[in-house]
Amino acid sequence: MTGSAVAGSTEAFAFPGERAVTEAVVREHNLNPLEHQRILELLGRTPTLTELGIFSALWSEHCSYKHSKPVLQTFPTTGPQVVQGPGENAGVLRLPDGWAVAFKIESHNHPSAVEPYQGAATGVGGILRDVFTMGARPVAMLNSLRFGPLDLPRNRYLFAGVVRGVGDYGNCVGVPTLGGEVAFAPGYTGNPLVNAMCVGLLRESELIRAAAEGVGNVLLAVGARTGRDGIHGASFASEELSEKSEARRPQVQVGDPFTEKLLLEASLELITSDLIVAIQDMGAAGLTSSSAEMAARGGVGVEIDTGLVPTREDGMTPYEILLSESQERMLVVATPDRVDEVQRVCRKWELAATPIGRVTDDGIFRVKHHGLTVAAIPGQRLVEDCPIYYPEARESEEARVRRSAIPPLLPKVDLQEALALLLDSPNLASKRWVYEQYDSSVQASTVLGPGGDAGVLRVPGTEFGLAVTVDCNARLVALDPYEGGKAAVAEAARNIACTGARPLGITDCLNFGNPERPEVFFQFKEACRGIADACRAFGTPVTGGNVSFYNESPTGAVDPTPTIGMVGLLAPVDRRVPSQFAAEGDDVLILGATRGELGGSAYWSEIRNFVGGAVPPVDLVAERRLQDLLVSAAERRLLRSAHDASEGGLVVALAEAAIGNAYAPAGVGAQLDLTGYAAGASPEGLLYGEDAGRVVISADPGHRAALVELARTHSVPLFHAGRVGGRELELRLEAGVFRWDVATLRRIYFEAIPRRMQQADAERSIGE
Amino acid sequence: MLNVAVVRFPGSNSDFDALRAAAAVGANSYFVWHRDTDLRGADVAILPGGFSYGDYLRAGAIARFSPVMSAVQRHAAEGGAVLGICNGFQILCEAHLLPGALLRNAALHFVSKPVDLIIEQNQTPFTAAFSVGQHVRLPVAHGEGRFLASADTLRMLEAEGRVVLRYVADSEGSPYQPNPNGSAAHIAGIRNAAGNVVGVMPHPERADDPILGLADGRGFFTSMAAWKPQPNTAKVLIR
Amino acid sequence: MTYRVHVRVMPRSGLLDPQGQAVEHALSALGFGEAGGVRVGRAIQLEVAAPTRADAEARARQMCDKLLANPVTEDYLLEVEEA
Amino acid sequence: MTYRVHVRVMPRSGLLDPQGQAVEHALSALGFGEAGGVRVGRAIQLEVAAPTRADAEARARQMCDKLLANPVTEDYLLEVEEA
Ligand SMILES: Nc1ncnc2c1ncn2[C@@H]1O[C@H](COP(=O)(O)OP(=O)(O)O)[C@@H](O)[C@H]1O
Ligand SMILES: [Mg+2]
Repeated sequence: MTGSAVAGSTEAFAFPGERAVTEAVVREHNLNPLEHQRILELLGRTPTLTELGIFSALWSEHCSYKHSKPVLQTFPTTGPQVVQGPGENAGVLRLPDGWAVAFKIESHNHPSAVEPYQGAATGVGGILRDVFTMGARPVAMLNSLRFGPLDLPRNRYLFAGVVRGVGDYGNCVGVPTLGGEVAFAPGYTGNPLVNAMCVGLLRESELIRAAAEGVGNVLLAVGARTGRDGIHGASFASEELSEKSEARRPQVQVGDPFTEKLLLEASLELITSDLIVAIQDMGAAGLTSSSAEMAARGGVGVEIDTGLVPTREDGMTPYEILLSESQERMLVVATPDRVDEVQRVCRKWELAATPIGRVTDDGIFRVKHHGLTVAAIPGQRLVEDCPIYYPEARESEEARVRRSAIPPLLPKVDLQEALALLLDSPNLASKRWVYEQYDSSVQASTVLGPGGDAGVLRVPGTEFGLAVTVDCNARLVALDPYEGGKAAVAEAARNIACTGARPLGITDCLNFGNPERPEVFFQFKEACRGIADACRAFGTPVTGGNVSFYNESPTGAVDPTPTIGMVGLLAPVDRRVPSQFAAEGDDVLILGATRGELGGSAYWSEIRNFVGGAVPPVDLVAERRLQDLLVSAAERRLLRSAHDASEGGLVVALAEAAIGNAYAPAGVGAQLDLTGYAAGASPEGLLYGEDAGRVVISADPGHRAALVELARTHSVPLFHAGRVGGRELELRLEAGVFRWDVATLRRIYFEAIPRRMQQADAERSIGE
Repeated sequence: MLNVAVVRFPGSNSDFDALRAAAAVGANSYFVWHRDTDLRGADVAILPGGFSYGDYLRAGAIARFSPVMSAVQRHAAEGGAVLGICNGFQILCEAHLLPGALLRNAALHFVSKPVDLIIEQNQTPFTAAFSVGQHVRLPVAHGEGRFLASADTLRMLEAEGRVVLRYVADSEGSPYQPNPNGSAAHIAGIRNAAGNVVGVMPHPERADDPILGLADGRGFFTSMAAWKPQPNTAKVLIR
Repeated sequence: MTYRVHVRVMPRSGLLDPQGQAVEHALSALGFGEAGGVRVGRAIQLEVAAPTRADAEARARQMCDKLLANPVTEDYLLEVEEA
Repeated sequence: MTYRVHVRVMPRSGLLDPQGQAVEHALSALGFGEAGGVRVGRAIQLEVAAPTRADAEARARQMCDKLLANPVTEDYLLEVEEA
């Protein structure tokens, strides 16, 4: 490297031919006057264009969390199981036998709105890197998706492209997808949500953190060459999608899962053989954020020469090299004496590892290009001094009104037909069309794949396993952000507990609109308050996550969607409980209290075209008791199946349990008598209400007494509704007897989405 | 003890699964790298699933030229057993160790699910533990699994009993999970003339333990463990 | 009158083409070191019934813009010949 | 001298081409009823350094026979132009 500048000096020069930094140029970089002022103070001079680019990236919402930090700080983040809380590439929780689980969720919403296939694929790539850079081998993927209604061709195109992108990338890298969710609502038209979660396993002793240390240590760029892709991606993610952003849309990032797989193996080999000091993905804002953040974490400076970075195209400027978001690149820190070894390992995996800089002692983030210093910024302040905003939070009048309203229209159909209509709605129908495009069996550890309440995998060489899920009912959050936030965590925990696993902790992906709008920030603040309260009540700390603001488009704002990703521990793993009825003659029991509240229900929105009403409150204490009950019942192997009642209420939960596994020859019916259950609930509410905290279980009649006793000791309401058997789902109410042919329900449930996607299959045929 | 070499290509992703499944039946299983030029005394070579070289161009098209493949060719010619699973099957076809080709699924989707299959041939190192006609359930996970060969080749495969594994046909109201990719004659796996080289699209190594919900795959590995290399196979081949 | 249309849909220049890279590596490994700048795209061949060649080409363009090519990541090239 | 070679690798005629069918179906759904006989293959573009055009073509053929096309299921077409 060419002679370094005087230690501590913050002198920097314009790169030949670069534009002068004018007010207009500053605005172009999404930096407001206050932030501009802060930069001038911090440097004591006007920034070079390169420096302006660096600030615009690191001070973008995406990197700086400038609107969300104070709220995020209210999350509970500690607990005996926490090895690594928020602030690293991924959170880490302790498991038995010296094992640990690293997991994280990330959004890739705006890139997917522009180019669904590559946007989704590169989203998966990014979250994989966040996990294996902790030293963890990825063992499971999940994804949470939102689109506009499928009757619009554009939405079908986005849906098909995103699913193909998620699948092609994860399938190639060889990580099974064990779960996820998909929902459709008008608010997501033009601004789909694509959240990808990755779960990895590591030996706790091999955990590595992304902190640059050791003055004189070498920075190496590992992996793909740097191109002009995605320049300004981070700031792009931090503004509303508009004609304007269309124009400054960054060059699309193209994913290469093959290189990712090589990076994965090389990184794990580098980490487990103790060859490196630190490693981080060059994700959003690429080389800039990875190097600046690693330096800040280590409390050191770094000096990079962009002239040394291998590029894909000639004539790239330091500005472009620093801000490129080319995929499948890593930044590695190693002691000088290990550089050759690092390069040898990378070569084995057919990857380049190029020294591009070193750790310095003057705390300066310094960038040179063939020796010319083009940026010199106090590193700590660059990362930490972005202004923090406390926007006004005010609930919109409209939201308050909607919450107290009731459906104006009469039901489209009667209570009998409503079930068929609900199961045919893409929101409730089987997501088989989606998850069959994802490899769910690779790694030969899948105990419960997609299609149940939560995915379950075994940890090879041990007795235990993990349960994983992602959940969020955005309709509830839109109506009542606080209760909706609680409900998202509660549903996730219920899904985990239904498999018999004990909830351990969460990661969250907070997808909201423009935080500078008071009604949006109200939703954000309240939803986070709900999430925090629920996590405290359940003892499931927040280990990290991701905030995605500005999810708005010319067609309006998205429903507030705080996706909760949760992991649970299942020990021993052979206790796993599936969610579908298994054996004729089994008891069918309902856990939890039914009041029959229809506010925010799928029934009201699908059958009465009404989204509104008061969201059923979530009793966190009762939820916790229910989780404990499910876990100890599984521990004692009392359960044959357990399925939580969420969207669509009790009847949809019963129908899903009866419809059965997608690959079973057929479903199985049940004869149930609900007369005398939930006195005071309307038939509508009893069948389709969405009271929280309810689970449908089936069990060998021989275990009934034990279950009743267990429910009593946990003070969880238990109702014996009837038996599994026959070809019909039969439900006796005071209002009368309902009968549904299970084979028919099964067909409707599994065909709903494929039927709607037939046209899109041609669109999908385009592209590799 | 049976030596089982699992060949690792860049992009293999079921390499560990195959290694584990072979070890689970008591074999001495170890990795061989795509750059290696010998199989270190292997009795059996397994080409695992995955996306070798990203499956760019055509699945298996580039892997076929890896240095290790000449060692696999030699091993096969000397009568050693070879099992290609999914991507491994694709590589064996591209390398002309097996006839035909595996093309993009007819439905144009990647497909991951359990399917029902019929054992058509148990005179192979990997299916001896099954009886002909037996139904087995195994997971598939592939985007390019549609087996295709010329009419003559298909006739030859049938005539010589070289179809090892067949998907059940897609018939209305059948309780089975049928042909997932539109393969000709519902072919899911075949063997070479000598019978020592076998390729299958489904993943037996992902279905060898009840905890995984599927255990029929174990038979492929118990067959392998019981298999004795026939010294005369080599001559048969050379003739 | 029917025309045969050959469409070549290629990844837009500047965009990463992992497939092209892989093929280029494989070619040089096979001793074709003289090959470079490899890009891999799709070739689509179709027949179009139209009164004139110009009409056929115009319609084919519409097909590309609407379905055959991804306007965000791909460029296309048309050749029209009499079938 | 370097030449640009355009290779079109198409599914052998007579063989089922599900992708071509899907595209044809989509085209008519989009109102392009006049399109027919759609086949979808691979377009590969590369530069070849060679003394003469004939050499470039010969080498390109070898590349196709060895790697770029699958003789079992595909046919290929070459065009060579000066780069
Ligand atoms: N995008 C997806 N990827 C993988 N699996 C999915 C996806 N969407 C839904 N699933 C699976 O389909 C099943 C039903 O999903 P969902 O309706 O959200 O269940 P629940 O309401 O119990 O959370 C779950 O097993 C879920 O994991
Ligand atoms: Mg869910």
